Amino acid sequence: QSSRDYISIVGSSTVYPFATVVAEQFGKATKFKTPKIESTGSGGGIKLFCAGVGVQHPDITNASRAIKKSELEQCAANGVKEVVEVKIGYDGLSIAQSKAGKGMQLTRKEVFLALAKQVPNPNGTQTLVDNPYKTWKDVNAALPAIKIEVLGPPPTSGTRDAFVELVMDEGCDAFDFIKAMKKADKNAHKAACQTIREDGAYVEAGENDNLIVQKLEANPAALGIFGFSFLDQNRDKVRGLAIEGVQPEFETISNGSYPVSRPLFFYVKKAHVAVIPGMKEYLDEFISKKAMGEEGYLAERGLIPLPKDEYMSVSKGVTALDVMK
Amino acid sequence: MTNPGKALPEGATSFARIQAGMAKRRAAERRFKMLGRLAVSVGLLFLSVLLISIVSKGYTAFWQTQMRIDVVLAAEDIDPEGTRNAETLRKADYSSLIKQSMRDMFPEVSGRRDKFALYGLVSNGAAFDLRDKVMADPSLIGTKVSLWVPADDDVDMLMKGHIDRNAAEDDRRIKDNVLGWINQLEAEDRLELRFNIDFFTKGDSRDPELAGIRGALMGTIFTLIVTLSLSFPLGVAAAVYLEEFAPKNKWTDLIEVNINNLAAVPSIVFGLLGLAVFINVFGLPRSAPLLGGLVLTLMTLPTIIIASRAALKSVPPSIRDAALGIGASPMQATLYHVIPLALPGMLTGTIIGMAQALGETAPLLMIGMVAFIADVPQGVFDPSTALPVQIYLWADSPERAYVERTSAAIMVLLGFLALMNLVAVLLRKRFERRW
Amino acid sequence: MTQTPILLVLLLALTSAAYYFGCKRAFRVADGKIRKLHSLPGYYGLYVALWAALPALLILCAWLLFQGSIITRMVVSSLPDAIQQLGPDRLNLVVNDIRNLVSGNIVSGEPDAIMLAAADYYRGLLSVSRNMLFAIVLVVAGLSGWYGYSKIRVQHRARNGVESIINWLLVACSTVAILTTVGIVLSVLFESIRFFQSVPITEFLFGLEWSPQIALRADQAGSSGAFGAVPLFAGTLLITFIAMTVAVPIGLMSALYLAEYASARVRAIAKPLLEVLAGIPTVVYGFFAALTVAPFIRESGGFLGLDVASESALAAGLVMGMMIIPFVSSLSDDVINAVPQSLREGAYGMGATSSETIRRVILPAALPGIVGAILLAVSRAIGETMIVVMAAGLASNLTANPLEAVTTVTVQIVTLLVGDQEFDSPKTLAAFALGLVLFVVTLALNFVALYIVRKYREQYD
Amino acid sequence: MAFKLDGAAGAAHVTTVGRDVRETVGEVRVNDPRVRCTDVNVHYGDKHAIKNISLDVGKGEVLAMIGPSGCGKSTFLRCLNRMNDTVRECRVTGEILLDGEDINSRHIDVVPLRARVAMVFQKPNPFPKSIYENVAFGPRIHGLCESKADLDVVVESSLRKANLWDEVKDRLDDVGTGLSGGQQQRLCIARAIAIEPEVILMDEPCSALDPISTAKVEQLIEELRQQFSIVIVTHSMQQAARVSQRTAYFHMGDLIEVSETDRLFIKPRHQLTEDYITGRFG
Amino acid sequence: MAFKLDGAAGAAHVTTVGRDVRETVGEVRVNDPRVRCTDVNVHYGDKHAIKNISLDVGKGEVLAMIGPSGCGKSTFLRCLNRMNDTVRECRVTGEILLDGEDINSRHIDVVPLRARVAMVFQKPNPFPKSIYENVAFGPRIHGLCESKADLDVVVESSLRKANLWDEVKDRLDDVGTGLSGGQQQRLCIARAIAIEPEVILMDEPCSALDPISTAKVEQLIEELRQQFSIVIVTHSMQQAARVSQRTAYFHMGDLIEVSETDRLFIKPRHQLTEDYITGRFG
Ligand SMILES: Nc1ncnc2c1ncn2[C@@H]1O[C@H](COP(=O)(O)OP(=O)(O)OP(=O)(O)O)[C@@H](O)[C@H]1O
Ligand SMILES: Nc1ncnc2c1ncn2[C@@H]1O[C@H](COP(=O)(O)OP(=O)(O)OP(=O)(O)O)[C@@H](O)[C@H]1O
Ligand SMILES: [Mg+2]
Ligand SMILES: [Mg+2]
Ligand SMILES: O=P([O-])([O-])[O-]
Repeated sequence: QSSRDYISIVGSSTVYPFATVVAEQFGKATKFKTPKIESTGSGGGIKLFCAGVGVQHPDITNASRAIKKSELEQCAANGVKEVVEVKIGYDGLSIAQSKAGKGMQLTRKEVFLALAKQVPNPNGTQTLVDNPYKTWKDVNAALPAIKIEVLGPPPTSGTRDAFVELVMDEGCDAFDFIKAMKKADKNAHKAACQTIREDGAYVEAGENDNLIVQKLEANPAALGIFGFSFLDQNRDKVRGLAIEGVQPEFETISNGSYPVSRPLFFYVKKAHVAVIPGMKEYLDEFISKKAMGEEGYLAERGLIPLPKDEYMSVSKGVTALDVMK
Repeated sequence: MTNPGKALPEGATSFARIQAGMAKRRAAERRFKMLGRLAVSVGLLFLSVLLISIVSKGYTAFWQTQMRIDVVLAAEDIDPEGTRNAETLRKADYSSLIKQSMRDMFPEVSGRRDKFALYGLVSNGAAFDLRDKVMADPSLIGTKVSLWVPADDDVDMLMKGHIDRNAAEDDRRIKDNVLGWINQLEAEDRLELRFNIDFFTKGDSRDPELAGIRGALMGTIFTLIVTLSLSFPLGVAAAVYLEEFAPKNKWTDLIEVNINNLAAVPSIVFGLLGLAVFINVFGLPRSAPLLGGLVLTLMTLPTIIIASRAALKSVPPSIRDAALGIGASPMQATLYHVIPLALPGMLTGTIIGMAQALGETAPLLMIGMVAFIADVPQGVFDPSTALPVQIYLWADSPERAYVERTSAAIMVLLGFLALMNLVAVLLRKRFERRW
Repeated sequence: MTQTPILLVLLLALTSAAYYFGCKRAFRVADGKIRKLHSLPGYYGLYVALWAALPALLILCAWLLFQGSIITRMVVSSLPDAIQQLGPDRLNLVVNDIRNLVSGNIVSGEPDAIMLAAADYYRGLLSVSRNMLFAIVLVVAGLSGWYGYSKIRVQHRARNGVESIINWLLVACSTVAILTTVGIVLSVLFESIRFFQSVPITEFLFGLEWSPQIALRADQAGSSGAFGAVPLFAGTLLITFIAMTVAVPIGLMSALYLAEYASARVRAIAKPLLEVLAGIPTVVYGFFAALTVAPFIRESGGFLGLDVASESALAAGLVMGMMIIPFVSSLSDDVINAVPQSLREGAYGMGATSSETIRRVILPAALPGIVGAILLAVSRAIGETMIVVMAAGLASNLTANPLEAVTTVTVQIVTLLVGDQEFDSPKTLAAFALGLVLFVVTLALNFVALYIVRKYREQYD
Repeated sequence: MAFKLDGAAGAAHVTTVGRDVRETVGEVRVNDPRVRCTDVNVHYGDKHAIKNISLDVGKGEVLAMIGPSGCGKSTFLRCLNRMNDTVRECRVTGEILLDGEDINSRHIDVVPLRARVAMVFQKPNPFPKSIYENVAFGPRIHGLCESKADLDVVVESSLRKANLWDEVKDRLDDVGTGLSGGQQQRLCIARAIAIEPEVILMDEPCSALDPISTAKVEQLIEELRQQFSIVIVTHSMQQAARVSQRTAYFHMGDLIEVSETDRLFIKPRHQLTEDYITGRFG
Repeated sequence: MAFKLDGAAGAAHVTTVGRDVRETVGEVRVNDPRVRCTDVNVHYGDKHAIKNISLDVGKGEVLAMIGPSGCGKSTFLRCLNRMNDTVRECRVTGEILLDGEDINSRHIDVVPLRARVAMVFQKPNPFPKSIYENVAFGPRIHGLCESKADLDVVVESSLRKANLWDEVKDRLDDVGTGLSGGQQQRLCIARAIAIEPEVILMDEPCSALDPISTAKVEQLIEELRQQFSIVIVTHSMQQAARVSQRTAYFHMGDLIEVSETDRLFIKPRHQLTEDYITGRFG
């Protein structure tokens, strides 16, 4: 092992574009070296992060979901006892379609009906049957008669978890009898709401959102699910679909009226803060107004900033290095 | 010959039969040759389609829109105490100087939002360019300088026609008022497409207009140097041993099967191996080209060994006999006669193996080379990425301007590949002969 | 560390000197009559050179391997007790700080006196160690070189000595493959075992459904999370098959055309060009497959009234086949080119057409090499990821229909490894299990292949 | 001797000029030629290996070619069925007529040509296939046999004619390259005669054969001559005398003399020929 | 004839039993053997190619081996410098002493053995390298020449001895495989004699040579015999008679008879030998 004089960051590919901007800014503006940021995925990042304390282990991990309890326990078992959680903002998930497509308004209930593996029996009885819907029109007569084809993240991805949680769960709770299951049988409820159909209507595309955008362009009938920043960058090619009547826009996501967005985090190994050169300064740069603030450069990159009071508490927590319990 | 046509029906001479069959065989021959030509053409056609699509998407990345701005370097803003101390100069707020100059150019712009958009016309890197300029020549302080700085990537995309000026306002990232400013800048000759030197001299950046390929290229070069200098000798040595010296028994069978099997191991598993063995056991530094080189060596080794063995197999035994028969040791026979004859095949294996190593991302993921690393690595121990990783990361970035840069990076990679192969191809030609 | 190159250069110089003097001495003991010697003088030179270099190199490597930890331990024991109590992890960070100080890097904060003292101590130890290393390595090289030198006699079997060392080096090189295998197995085995503790191995091996949708936990028996690997292997097989139906005919025909028909110029140009196909990053192929080929197939399928998924095994397989063309074409071209001309003449001399000569004489003669090339191509196809992710999707389907989406083992390994789920969930562990099973399966297939090739070869060799 | 010499060609044949080229003496032409070569030149790169040679091969004739090693016998022989096409740097000029048709002309297909004019090479070159397949190769590609039984018959009779049957009949599935040198040579002969060509070119077919096998091959040649023409390169003047009707003597790329075999050995017309056959040469 | 036969071996040598094995008649042993073989057997897989052969090669002697094609001459020859090691399925048993040392013993190093017992193969096999390099290879690896000039001398004299120098002196840089068949054969001879071995094994060295070259090679053999032992396989009984002191007749893997050459051809002791040399065999 040789010495290390730069910050080592691992983790989520979703947070990667934001963390790198901060790192670059930090590297250019200070005397410290630019941190090294690996894109390993949230799970892989946390695994590396939790492997132990010491120079050979990363200082920070990015995550597109909150760290799980079991992971935190694993961390502690490896000696990583003090972890600081930093919530950096929100990532809007947009459902989009090619500009050449017809365009439609969706509700979460409709999305649930279109994509769930099992849906309430269309004849009205309170049973679940295998999803019979072939076209959007089948789901809701007001929607166009195009084949249901949605390109979205695979089950291994956090984007998918977020989508399931924010859209499918909500959508399925629109049915009272399913909602009622929650109390009786939590798992059955979960299975009913969170299982996505596997008959080809939902296409598990890879994690490359650019590819989904381009596939949408080539196939006007299909819908795609991907991060807001890609929608923002490709407005000439794809359009976001309004959900519950709200268009995915910077403002709507940031003020919370657009329903589908998830928080992004990073986690800091407190033991490293004093000894790895530049850690403190990097944290300061990240939580500065200039970066994370409403008009900060992260927002410019498509990160939806935290509401003011949340921002204040995060920034206070980071300055004090409050560890997770 | 008493009964030449014994096997033939009465009256038919064998030549008549041959003649009768000729039309069919000639056709078969023509078909075969056509098929061959077709196969080569299909391969080449496919290659050219790929190349054309890459080049046509990527060539614009070699130019970059620059903007001329006039900045007043007021002493009180930069170095109020007049110490000319480097640290003071470094810490000064250059970006506000640039913002000021933008405001000076468009005094009519008001409102926070609009100002924000206005500042966005120049790249984030401009302030650092300015800083470097001032630090290099402090005498500039107190003057007004006119300098070319990179324009923002959106402006660049607009200038290159990747953003449609005529699209509805909602459909483009550049709004109408900004478009107006850009038009004005153009009219004042303040915008210009210039050769994008930064692309070749800088490391990675999250600002497309500042992003360069140098870091990844150096990383690739270091990695491949390690790979080549290990895998070629190792591969050839293993092949020579197995083919020429090893006793043929269960043990060598096992090695042979093993090697064939390693060729089928998904490349990411080699990454897992690198993580488990080289990092966790041997404590090699993560993200280092040395490590990448080692992992890619293990990955390419089967290719080189298999190709080399095939080449050695095809050297006729009479050559070995000839050498052995006058008292050459097996080692000498192999070294002087067999290896030179097998070298073309070995080089082919190396070319293909290295090409594969050059294009591989997955194993690097596990050993920390799929990363954002802004600094250009200086040696095999520095953290670095590699060209295919850079391509992969850029292809996954939201900013539109990375599309052309991705293709340009691919062009650089292919250029590197061509350069690397040139030597091997020339060598191979030299050693090729029929006997 | 930075002095190591200098030491290596010195050692190289010493080795060259050893070679020189070895040769000279050989001449001398033979009174200038080389033929009196058992081996060529160069072998005596090499013999002495190897004696000079190898022991010294071994010591050098061992030294460099252990120097760091020994010095670190010494420095640590010089630190105040309070710091020593920190426990290994923290200590490691302190040492990092010291090291940063030593190498003049930026450090985390203002260094205190203890740290500065430790850094000085560290620096001192480092230079002592370096000097000792220099001395020891050079002395050992000198001594052992002298030993080799002193052994030179007229009848000394220097060639045999050198050759047996080389032979052992070659053996060592070929065991790298075995070590790699061991390493791979070890690096996936433990996680695989953990996986099989939560998912029964039989379900994994024979399950017909792969759907890692919901993390599998004890309290979730009824969920649809399924870890049956059969569809993945079927998908791998399907895509590999499609790729090979593209790559083998095109590659082999190209090789035959280039080796037997094409003019030297065409061959000199076309062969390296085809080889470029192997070097294009797979992301490029992925984009090409997903955005050009797949829509094309879907549209032409729709035209024919076929129901084509927008992500199809066919698209991925076709493009993958293109990518591995050079594996078949270039390697086969080399072995075909090496078939002795007299065999061609034998066939031509009886009125065989070129194609008959190729098919009936050259192909069988070159078969072992060609089979090797094809096996290599198959292997590459099995291991390829990016194209499948981008063009064939990730949905597992147990189907033989190339127009449907399938997924492969390697794709699942990659997506499971880089995904978002917690790292001890069966989802992540499944990646390791998949790796292990794939490894075992291909190993078995390779044994079969070896057996078949052997059997087939016996007719010809 | 059964065939007549062409009157006109009875005298020395004057080759078209070329300072370093020697004129051929003797009967270059025959009355009823199967093969007629005129002014054939062969170059290997710079090396002028065959210089302006004109020569006929009669129907039903065995023509022997003798001459010191390296004089161009094999090269000339290989011109007759265009085997030199396969040597990259080899260039052949001049006219070679087979039954009146120029075999060097563009529209000639070498495949039936080589089936009619088959060749046994100087170095035995069996295919790395089974003995059976070696012999069956020709009949197979030319479609000479309808059935496996036919093929078996052809293979057996060819091997018998080449005097190899007894030695290999129990091991027809062994590879041809595992045979002894002489066995390989006989295998190559069997392979060539299996396609029943009209002209057979034999480049030292008996060099690796013991006297008995040699006698068998010579007997075979005698039999084949009834129907076909044979050109044989040999280093054994006895053999030339035994099997051939005419003999051609080559010397450093020149055709020095062509005569009826008896006459050439008894009363050579050219000094060089005489030197060679009396062993005074070199 | 200059050397004496070993008295004890004057009678028929009784080979160790083996029902299908024939006993050898004649002088198997000589007084002062360079090579002494006892009960040598060779198997190619199942095929028993050499059956219990005992035979001496005397110092300064030329031993000719004759016999029908495929009888095992080459195989036996290859035993003498362990070339059969390179054939995978080949198994050699029995004792072969070179100057009293068993060459099949474990601790023998085959490399110097083969430098002492060099071989010229039946099929010419020049390296695909330049003619010069072909000849220079042996002297190079055995360190026979101190300088390039020495090497040039050795190459030239070897090529001269093989009667090839005049033909190739201007093209020493051309590849050896581009030579004519006979030239290749002479090149291989030159390559072997360039290392000045003690025993030379020649497998039909003159099969592709014209009479003049043949005479030269025979003359070379006569010269070499002064210092070395030579074992030559030939199909030409005349040649055997011309060059050899003793002749061994092989038949289907058996050594039938070994006698002084003159005696063997004039008064063969074994019926099979007589049949063969009178051409009545087969
Ligand atoms: N590599 C081999 N594998 C199997 N059988 C072989 C092999 N080499 C030779 N034989 C067989 O062994 C016997 C003896 O072969 P050998 O080459 O010694 O004959 P030979 O006396 O040299 O004949 P020739 O005069 O034709 O060269 C032959 O029947 C031959 O077919
Ligand atoms: N492929 C070649 N490239 C260059 N020169 C060649 C080639 N083949 C033959 N030669 C040369 O052409 C001349 C004639 O060769 P050819 O093979 O015709 O001789 P030959 O009469 O058959 O001799 P031999 O009796 O030795 O077989 C020789 O000098 C030879 O070196
Ligand atoms: Mg010849
Ligand atoms: Mg033989
Ligand atoms: O890389 P992710 O964990 O954000 O999907």
